[in-house]
Amino acid sequence: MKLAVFVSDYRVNVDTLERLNPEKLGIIFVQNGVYHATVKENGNSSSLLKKSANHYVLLDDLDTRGLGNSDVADNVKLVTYGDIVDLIFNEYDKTAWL
Amino acid sequence: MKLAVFVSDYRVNVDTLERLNPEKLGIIFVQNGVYHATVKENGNSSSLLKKSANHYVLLDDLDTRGLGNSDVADNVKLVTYGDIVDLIFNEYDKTAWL
Amino acid sequence: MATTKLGFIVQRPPYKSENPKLALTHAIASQSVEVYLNDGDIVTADIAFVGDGVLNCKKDQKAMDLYKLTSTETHVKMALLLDLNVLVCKEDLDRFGLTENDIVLNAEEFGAEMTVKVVPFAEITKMMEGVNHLLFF
Amino acid sequence: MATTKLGFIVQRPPYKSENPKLALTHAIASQSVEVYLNDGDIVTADIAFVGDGVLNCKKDQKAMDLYKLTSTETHVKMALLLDLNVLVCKEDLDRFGLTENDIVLNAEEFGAEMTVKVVPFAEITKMMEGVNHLLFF
Amino acid sequence: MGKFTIGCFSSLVGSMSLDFAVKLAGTALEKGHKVDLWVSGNATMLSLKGQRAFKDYSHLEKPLQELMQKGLTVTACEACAEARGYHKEHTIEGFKRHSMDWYLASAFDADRVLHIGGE
Amino acid sequence: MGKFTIGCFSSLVGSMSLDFAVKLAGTALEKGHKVDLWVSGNATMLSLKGQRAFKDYSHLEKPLQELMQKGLTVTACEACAEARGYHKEHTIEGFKRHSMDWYLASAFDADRVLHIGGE
Repeated sequence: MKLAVFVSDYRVNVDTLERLNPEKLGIIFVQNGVYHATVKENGNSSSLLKKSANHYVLLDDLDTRGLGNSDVADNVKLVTYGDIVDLIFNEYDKTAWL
Repeated sequence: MKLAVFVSDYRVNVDTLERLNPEKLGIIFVQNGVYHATVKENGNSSSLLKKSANHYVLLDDLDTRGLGNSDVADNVKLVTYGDIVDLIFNEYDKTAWL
Repeated sequence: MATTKLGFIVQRPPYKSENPKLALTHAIASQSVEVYLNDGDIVTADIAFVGDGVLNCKKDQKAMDLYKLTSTETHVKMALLLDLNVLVCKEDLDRFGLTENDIVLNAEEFGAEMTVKVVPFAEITKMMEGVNHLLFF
Repeated sequence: MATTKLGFIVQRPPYKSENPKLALTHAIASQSVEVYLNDGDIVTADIAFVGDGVLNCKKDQKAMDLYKLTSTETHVKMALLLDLNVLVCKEDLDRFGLTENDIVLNAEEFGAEMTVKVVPFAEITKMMEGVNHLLFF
Repeated sequence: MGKFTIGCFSSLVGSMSLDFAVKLAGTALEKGHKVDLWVSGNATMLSLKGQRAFKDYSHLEKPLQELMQKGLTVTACEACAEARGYHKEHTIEGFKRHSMDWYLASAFDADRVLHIGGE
Repeated sequence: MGKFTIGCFSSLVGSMSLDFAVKLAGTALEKGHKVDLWVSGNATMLSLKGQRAFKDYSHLEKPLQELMQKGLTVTACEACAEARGYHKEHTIEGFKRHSMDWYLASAFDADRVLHIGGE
């Protein structure tokens, strides 16, 4: 399956993502999930960025939190609400909100 | 200070407790915090049980989740709502709910 | 005549949030959905408990006695009574040191024929692959 | 004539929960509490941002533009305007690679004289020891 | 163009999950998709009329009404609402109330489902 | 005997934090303490009258009314309630509504404060 997983929290309290291994995986950072795309703790990027997947981050939710494009890790693509709709319909067939 | 800390979740998403070091510390497991007192993951007890403190667990919240006295780690004292009121008034002077 | 399959994945423990209960009550609603559909069209709901979600299946929950609240144990039994497919992840039970003796396995007292299936995570993956839509709780 | 000191500790990031905002609005309410008290009696509120809570203090939050919602940045500025003591944990800023340039430090545009104090956790511990009651958010 | 069913269960004013759901629904509508929005659990708060629009709190009544005019279908879980004291007479005009099977029926012929649970 | 101020902000029907707060308040009253209960944020839902008592949902109106008769003072944050559409006429009898400074005033002469935030 082609699965788009929404991560909406910084401290993720489920380990589901570690175990999912679909044919195609997209990780979309929204709400406080956007910190995964920007924050380094003690110099280390979020472990979610190391997962083999296409990574996306919602621009509106970055801006809301005072974070800018320059804060975003290289392998994460900035997306709008419109892009998210297109990803859901065109690139993936199922979704998960953790 | 004499601090009673309430832990109400199993996956604690703040690291405050690790840094608190009051003169006297009580850790009171309530709601889903009671899993800290009972559950071993891969054979290991919760790290919160290793913290130097007096540990308590609310009996009602154990029973609600199908957990029994026999599941509770040795260094955790079973308490009732009445005991919690007395702890707050007699043993500690400040409280924290994480 | 079409069938749409839904997969309900419960990842969190009971009571601290309403979600595990809502997963079960919504899955159970698959049994009454026909009122909205054409003849012969159906929706099926499989439920899988994974991660901390397996704690929902613990036996002897006393939520009704102590908080006057239906236990998730009761909701699991209702799901069995209504012939839903209920999967529990074996690796997660093992991780918590829980065995089949510790969890709800059937609802014989209500006359349910279905039983809870303790399965490896690979089986749950297969279910997730096979359904049309996933709902993670 | 008595003073009761309260310590508000914000441990969580903004927006995903209402708590950081409620911490600030409740702390600010210390400035109007006299209406309930005898002459000369006061309540003081110190606010400390620790752990992920320091993310509340990030500058340039666009919550109003994008979601029509007051930003926590604005609430921090209101707290300064009302002369509250606002502490931010230095170790946690360091952990996130944030400097004083990245966070709200003052509310000069509103005429506030108070400024945010970036302090080691030891100072926040001292504040916690010194207050009468703690409120963790 | 397809059919998109969004369910939102997490609600807290302040969690912003409903803000996200409503914005996403609006964007999908603009792109020509049919959108059903189901709110259950604490998210049923969205259906309650007469919420005061303070700038400190998410306030979605107005954008929601605009989206309903553009064709958004939005339905609250009736039992979840009743349990909270949100009765029929308190419901925003045009906001439907049904039992949980409505959500599953909406998913029946949906091309995509996004279920926002969590918390 | 002392004065105990409990604040509860986390509310979700289902989080059971309000169940905890109400049980703790009742127990403290029985032991002869004076108890103030403050609800803010989503916990203001506690103040809304007419919630249907389903067994699937926490339902605290009745135990709360019994505790009020035994002397419990319970107050909701007015702005938090208004923002949610819980107006004065929807409030359980005896349940007070005040601005946030009420909570701080209650803490002023409290011997102990338990602030249930979290989430």
